Amino acid sequence: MTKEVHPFERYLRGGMIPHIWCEGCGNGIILNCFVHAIDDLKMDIDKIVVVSGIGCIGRLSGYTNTDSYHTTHGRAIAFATGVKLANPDLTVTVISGDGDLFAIGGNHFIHAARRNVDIKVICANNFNYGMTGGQYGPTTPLNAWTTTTPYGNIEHPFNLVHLAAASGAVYVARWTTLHVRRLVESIKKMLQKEGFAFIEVITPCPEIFGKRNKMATGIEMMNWFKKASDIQNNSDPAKAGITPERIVLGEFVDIEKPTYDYLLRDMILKVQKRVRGGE
Amino acid sequence: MAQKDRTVLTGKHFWEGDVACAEGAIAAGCRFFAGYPITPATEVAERMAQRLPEVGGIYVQMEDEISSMAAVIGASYAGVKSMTATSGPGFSLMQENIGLAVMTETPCVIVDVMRGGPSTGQPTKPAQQDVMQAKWGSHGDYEIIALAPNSVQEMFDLTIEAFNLSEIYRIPVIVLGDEIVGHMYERVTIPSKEAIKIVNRKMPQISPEKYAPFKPDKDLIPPMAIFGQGYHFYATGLTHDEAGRPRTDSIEAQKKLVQRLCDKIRKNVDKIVKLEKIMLEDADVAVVSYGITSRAALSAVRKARQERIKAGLLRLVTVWPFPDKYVAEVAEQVKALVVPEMNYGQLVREVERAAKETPVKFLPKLGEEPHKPIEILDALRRAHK
Amino acid sequence: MIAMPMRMWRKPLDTAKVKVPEGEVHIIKSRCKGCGFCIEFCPKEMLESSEEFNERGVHPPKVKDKSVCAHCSFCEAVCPDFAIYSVKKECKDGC
Amino acid sequence: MSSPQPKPEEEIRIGVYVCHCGLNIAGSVNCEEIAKYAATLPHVALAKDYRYTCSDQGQELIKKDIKEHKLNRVVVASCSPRLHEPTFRRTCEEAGLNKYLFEMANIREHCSWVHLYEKEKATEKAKDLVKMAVAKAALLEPQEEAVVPIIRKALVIGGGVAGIQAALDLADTGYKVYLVEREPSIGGRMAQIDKTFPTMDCSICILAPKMSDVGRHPNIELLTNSEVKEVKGYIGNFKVKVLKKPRYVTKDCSACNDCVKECPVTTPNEFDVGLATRHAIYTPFAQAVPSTYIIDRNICLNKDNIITCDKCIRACERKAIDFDMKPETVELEVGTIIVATGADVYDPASLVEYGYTKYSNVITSLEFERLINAGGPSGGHLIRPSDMQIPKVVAFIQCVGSRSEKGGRPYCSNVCCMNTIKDSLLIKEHWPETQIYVFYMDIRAFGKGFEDLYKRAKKEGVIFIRGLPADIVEDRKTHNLWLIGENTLQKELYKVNVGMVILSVGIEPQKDSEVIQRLFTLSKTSDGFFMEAHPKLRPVDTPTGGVFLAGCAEGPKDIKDSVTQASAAAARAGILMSQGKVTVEAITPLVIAEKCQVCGLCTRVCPYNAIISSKELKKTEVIEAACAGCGTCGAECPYEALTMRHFTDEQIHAQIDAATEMNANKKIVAFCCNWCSYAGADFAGVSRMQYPPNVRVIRTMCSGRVAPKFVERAFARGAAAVLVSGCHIGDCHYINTNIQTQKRVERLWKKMERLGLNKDRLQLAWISAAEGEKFASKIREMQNVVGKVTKEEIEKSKAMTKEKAG
Repeated sequence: MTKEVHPFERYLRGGMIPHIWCEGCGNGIILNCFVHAIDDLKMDIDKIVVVSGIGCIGRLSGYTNTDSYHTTHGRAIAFATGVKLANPDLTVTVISGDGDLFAIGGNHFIHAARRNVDIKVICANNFNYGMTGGQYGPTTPLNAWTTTTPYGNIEHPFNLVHLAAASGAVYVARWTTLHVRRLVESIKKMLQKEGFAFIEVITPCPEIFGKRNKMATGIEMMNWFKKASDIQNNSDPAKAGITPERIVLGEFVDIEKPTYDYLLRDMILKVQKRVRGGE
Repeated sequence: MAQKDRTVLTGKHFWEGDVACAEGAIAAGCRFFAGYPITPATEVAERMAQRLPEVGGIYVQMEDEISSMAAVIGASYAGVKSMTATSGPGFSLMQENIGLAVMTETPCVIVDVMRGGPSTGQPTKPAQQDVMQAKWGSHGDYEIIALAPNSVQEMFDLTIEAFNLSEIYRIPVIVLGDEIVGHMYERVTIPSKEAIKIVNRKMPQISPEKYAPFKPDKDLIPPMAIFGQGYHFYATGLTHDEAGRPRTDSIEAQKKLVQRLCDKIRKNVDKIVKLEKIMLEDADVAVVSYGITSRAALSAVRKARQERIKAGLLRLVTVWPFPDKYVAEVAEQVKALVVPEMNYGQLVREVERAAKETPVKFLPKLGEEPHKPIEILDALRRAHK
Repeated sequence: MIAMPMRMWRKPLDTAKVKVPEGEVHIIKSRCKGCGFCIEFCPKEMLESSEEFNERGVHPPKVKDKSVCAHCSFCEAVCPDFAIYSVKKECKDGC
Repeated sequence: MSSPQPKPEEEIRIGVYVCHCGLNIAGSVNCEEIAKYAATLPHVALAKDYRYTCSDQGQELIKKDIKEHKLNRVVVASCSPRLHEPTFRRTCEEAGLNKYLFEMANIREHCSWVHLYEKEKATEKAKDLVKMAVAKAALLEPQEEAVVPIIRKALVIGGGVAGIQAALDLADTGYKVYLVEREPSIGGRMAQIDKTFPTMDCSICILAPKMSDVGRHPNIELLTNSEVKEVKGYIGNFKVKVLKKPRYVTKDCSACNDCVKECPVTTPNEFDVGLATRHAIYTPFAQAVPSTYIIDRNICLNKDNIITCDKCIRACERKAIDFDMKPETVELEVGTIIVATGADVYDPASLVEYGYTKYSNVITSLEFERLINAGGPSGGHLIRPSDMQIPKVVAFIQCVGSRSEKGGRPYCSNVCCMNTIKDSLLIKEHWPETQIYVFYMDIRAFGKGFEDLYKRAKKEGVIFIRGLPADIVEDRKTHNLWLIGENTLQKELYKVNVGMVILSVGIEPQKDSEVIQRLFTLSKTSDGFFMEAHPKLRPVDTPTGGVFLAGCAEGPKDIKDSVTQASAAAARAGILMSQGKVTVEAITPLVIAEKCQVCGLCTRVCPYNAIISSKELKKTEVIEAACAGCGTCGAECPYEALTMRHFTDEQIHAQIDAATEMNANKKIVAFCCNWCSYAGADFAGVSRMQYPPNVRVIRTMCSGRVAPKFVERAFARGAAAVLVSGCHIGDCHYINTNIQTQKRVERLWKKMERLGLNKDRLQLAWISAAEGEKFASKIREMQNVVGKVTKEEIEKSKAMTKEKAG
C-alpha cells in the first residue's frame, strides 16, 4: 500500500513527529488547530514566527515548520516583542503554557497586553505544571490535587480571559481542545487581528493532572469539557469561571485600538520627517 | 532635499560616556534598544530613546531587565543589531537570557555601567565589581567577550568594537563601563562614517532545505539565518544538534555543542584580545590594569619613571577572554606585578594564575572613588625594592 | 423540523439522485498513541479500537463501517498525533 | 369606583317586554298570558308582548315607554342574552337609562325551543323566568364602566394564507403586526398545493407575492420557527411570550444553496410529504419566506455545543452559520390577537381497507399535489411510486376520514370534492388518455363556479361512481390495484383495476390545538375546531375579548373562505384598535371596608392577582384593570365584604327565591356559567333538544361565582335539586377558577352526607358551549332524582342554611 501522508505534513518540521506529548494530551490538538488555521488562511509560512516558553507545550515551536524559537521559562512574550518590533512584517505567535505565561511570565503578559504589541498568544491551560511532574500552578482549581498540594489546593486560580481583557488585549477567547472547529476559527480571527490577541485553550492532561483528579484518561477529561462547557460569546469575562460543573467558553473581547507597533512606526516617521527638515 | 545622515555624528563633541556609548552603538548599526532605567546606565537609554527614532531604530522600555534581554535576543534573530544597557542589579537579572544568547549564539551587546554592590549597593558610586559576573554570571560552561573602556572616547570606540565582535562570533559582548566613564564628560572625536569599520554577521549561502542553523563553518561559527527569510529554522535553549533539534539525553550532543561554544572564542583569543603595552620594553615592575583604574595606573607609571623606577603598564582593553598569554609574557620579564581593582579582588585572581611564580601585589578599592595615582606609585616603589 | 405531523413512510423518490459527500478515513498507525478521541467523538461512530498493536504498543483505531463516513473529518481535526485523516471520496457516475 | 346608588326615594318602575320572536317563542309559549302575568309582579309599571322586540319598532317602543312611563328598569323576555343583551342595552342607553338597569329572560333557547310540545309547562316556566328576571331587575343598580386603552398592535398566530391575509390587511391599515409561525417559513398548506379550484390558478404563484409582501412589510415583524408560550392580560392589553427557536443561520444568508451541497446528512422533506429529500441545512421550499436557511439539529451531526462537522460553515461565504444561536423568549404587548393556526390532514393509514402504507401506489391527495407540481419531487410527472411509470388508470376515493362515524371524522371536510375534481382535470390536461374514476358518497359542488368545474370534469370523461370501495387489493406483480365495492346508484357491485389510487383525505383539527385553546381560553365545537362567539352574528370573534379566528382553525374551508375570514378578522381587530379604548363590563367587585376582615382568602383564590389584601394597611383592594369579573372572590368571602357588581348576592338570592316560590319541590335550580354551560344550554335550544321544563337557569359569569350559600338557599327554599355547571377543567374562561367551584361543591356534598341528605340532589357538571346534548341529558337525568325526592328530605334540607359549609 502507498505511504499515508497527512494533509498537514508540510506544516510540520521534518523528523519531529511523533511529538513528545503523552497519550490523551491535548497539546497535539492545539498544534493541529494552529496549522489548520494557517492552512485555511493560506498564509505565507515564511512570515510566521512561532515562539514558545518552557513546559510541555513549549516544545510546540519545534514541531511547526516555521521560524521558531524556544525561549527560557516565561520569556516567550518578551522575546516575541523584540522580534515583532524589529520586523513588523512577521506574524509572531506565542504558544505556551499557563505556568509559563502566567506564573513566571505573568509580568511580561500583562505588559505586552497593555502595550498592545501585535503578537498572538495561545495559552494551553492544563491546570498544572505537567513537564515537572504535576505541581500546582496559577490556574490549578481550588482544592485540586497535585504533587505540591497533597492536601488539596488552597490557592485561588487566575481567570485568564478576565486577566487578558483587563490588561488590554484586543481579542480574548477561550475554547477547549474538544471545540476544535471553533478554536480553528478563533485562531484564524486572531491571526488576522491587529494587536495583542489571546486565546486560552483548556487542554486535557490525564497522565499528570487527570489521574490525580478522578479523570484518568484523555477521553474522560474531554467528556468533562463536553459536559461542562457553556458557550457564552460576548459575555463578561469576569464571570467566565471554570468549575467542575461549568466551563464558560466563547469570544469575550473583540475590539480595535492602535497597536504599539503602529504608534511606534508612526512616531519614527514623524521624527525622521522633522530630522530631514533639519532641526 | 537630501536627508541629513544622523547615523554618525562626525566631528568633535563634549559628551558624557553613556552618550558616547549610545552614539557608538548607532554608528555600529544598532537599531534596537530594549532596556529598563537604572543608575548609572540610564543616560544610555535616554540617548537611545531620543536618537534611535531619528535613524529609524526602535527604542522600547520593557517591564524589567529580564524581558529587556529577551527582547534584545528576539530583535537580533529578526536581523536587527540590538543592545541593552544596565548596571549591577539589572545585569544580574539579565544573566538568564545572556545564557540563552550564548546557547543560541545570538549577536548582541550588553553595556554594564558598573556601580557598587552587592545588591542595590551604591547606585551613584563607581566600581569594578561585575568583572567576574560578566564571565560566570549565567549558569553552565561558556565563553564570552567583555571590553573595558577607560574614557568617553573609548565608550564610543569599544561599543562599535563590541558590535563587530558579536556579529563575527555570534556571541553576546559585554561593554564593562563604570559610573565614572559613564558619567564623566570628555571631548570625543567622531570620525567620518567611512572611516568606521563595521562588520555584519555571516549569512547562510545555501538553500533553506540544506540549511542547518547550528552547523559551523571551519571557523566554528555557523552562518546565521534570520526570521522571515524562509529558512524555517528552530533555535532552542535546550542542548541541540546542528539541525537545532533538542538533544536533551545525548551526552555526545552536549559535549559537542558546549565545546564548540567555548572553542569558537578560545581558539580565536589572539584575534579578539586588545591590549595596551606602555613602557614595558625595559620594565622590571608593571601594573596590570583595566577600565577607569588604568588611567590612574598610567600616571603612576609615569611618575615612577621620573623616580627612575623601570615601571610599565599592561592595560587590558579586553578582559574576557582573559589574555593569559600576554600577562604571562610580562610576568616573566618583571619582578613583580601590581594589580589595582575597584573591588575586593576579582580579575587579580586571573593575573595571579597567569603570573605563576611572579609575585602579584593587589590594590583593592571599595566604593566612593577610584585609586589615586600615588597609591599605585607607592605600590610600584615597594615592588621595585 | 417542520411540525406538520404527516406520515412520511416512503423512500423519497430522489433518493438515488441526492448525493451527499462521502469520506474515506486514512490511519497512520505508527503515529497513533491510542488516546481514542477519534473513536469516542466520531459522530457516525464508524471507528473502533483494533486488535493489532503498533510499534508503540497501542491499538490504533480501525474503520468499523466505511460506508457511513460523512467526511466531516472531525477525527482528523481532533487527533493530537496527526495519525488520522479523511479524504473526500470521488464519487463515480459523475456528481 | 363606587356606582351611584339609585336615590332611595325613587320608586322602582320596571317595564317588561315579552317577545314572540315570530313563532319561535309564541309557537310554544303563550306570550300574551306571560305579559299579563308580568304586569302583576311587584315594581312592574307596565308589561307588553310584541312580535319582534329586537326590531327597530320594538326598540322604539321600549324607548318611548321609558320616557313616557318613567321606567327605570327594563326586562325583555326573548332570546339568550348572549345574543341580544347588547342590542337592548343600547336601546336603554339611547333612552337615557343606564344599561346595567336592563335584564333579560331567556324564554327562547331555554324555554320555547326546548319544550316545543308542552305549551302549558313551557308557559309556566316562562313566567318563572320572567319573575326571576323582574326580581333581579328590581335590585339592579346603574354602573359606570371602566375604560381601558387598547394597544394598537396585533398578533397573528399562524402564517398560512389566512394568517398572511390578516397580517397584511392590518399592516396596510397601519397597525404594527407580529406574525408568529412555528414552521421555518410562512405559506402553510396553500404553498404545498399545485393549483387552486375553481379557477385553476397556480397556487404558489398567487401566494408567493403575498408571502414576500409579508417579509418586506415595514409594519410586519415576522417571527418564524416560533411558538406562543404564554398569554397574559385582557382585551386591548395582552402580554404574549413567544419562544423564538434558533435557526442557526443568520440573516446574512443569501440562500445560495452552497451549504446544502456540502451537508452530509439527509432526511425526507416534510414539505414534499416525504417524497423528496432535504439536508440537515435546508430551506423548506424555493419560495420560502424568510429565505434564510435553517439547520435541523435533530439530524445535524453537531450535537450539544460541539461542532464535529463544519462543512456548511466552510461552504458559507457570507459566514451566516452560527451554531451558538440560542432560543430566545420575545415578549410582545398587543391589543388584539388573530388565531389562524390552521388544520391538519387526516392520516388514512388507519383505514386498513384502503391499504395506505401497505400498497405503494395508494397515495393521499396531498402527495398528489406534490407529484403533479412542476416544482415537486417528480417534476410534475404523475408517477406511481412502485415503478415511476405514469398510470393509465387512476381512481380517486372521496370522504377519506370525513363524514364517517367509524373511520375518521363525522363532518364534511368541505374542500375534498372540488379538490378531486380539480385534480382529475389536471390529469386530463397533462395526460388526456388517462382513465379516471371518482368514488364518492355525494359530490358537493356548492360554491361559486364549482358546478361548472364539476360539469367540465364529467365532459372530460371523468367517471363518477357513487359508493366508496369496500376494499382495495394489490396485484403483487403489477402493483395495480383492484377496487371492490357497490355502485349504490345502479345497485350493483364493481371491481375496478387501476394503476394508482388517490385518497381524498379530510381536514382535521391541529393535533395540538389544545395548547392554543388553553392559552386563549377558547371553546371548541364537537368537531374539535375553535368555536366562534356566535355562529351568525360574531362568526370571527371568540368568547375571549380581543381574540379572533381565521382559516381552518375555525373549521374546514377552502382558500377563498380562509382569505375572506382573515380579512373579516382583521377588520374586527382593526375596529377595536381604531377605537383605541374599550370599556370593560362593570362586573368587578366592590370592597365593603367595614365588613372586610382582611383575611386574604379572596387574594388566594383570584386567578388574576387582581385583588390585594394588606394586613399592614388593614385593607383589601381590587385592581380594576386586571380583574376579569369571574366573582370567585365574592363566593369565597366569609364576611360578605365583596359586592359582585351586577351579580350581587341579593340579586342572585332574589332569582333563587323567585324560582322557588311555587312548587319548588319539583324544580331544579341550575347555575350556569356564561361562557360554557349557559352557552351549552343555548346550543341545546338552537338544536331544539327537548328536556324536562322544570329547570330554572341562573346565569353567572363563572361557576366560581356560585357561593355555597346560593346552593343552600335553593335547598332551604325547598328546591328538589341543584345543578352547578361550568367549563371543563382546564378550559375555564377564567384560567382555573372552576377548580374553586369543584372544591366548594365537594364541601357541600360532605355537608349533605353529614346531614344525611341524598347527595344526588346536588350535581356538578362540566358542559362546554358545544355540548347542548350533554346539558339536555343532564337535566333528563336529574329529573329522575327530582322524582325520588320526598317531602321529608325537602324539610330536612332546610337545615342546610343553619350550618356553615365545610
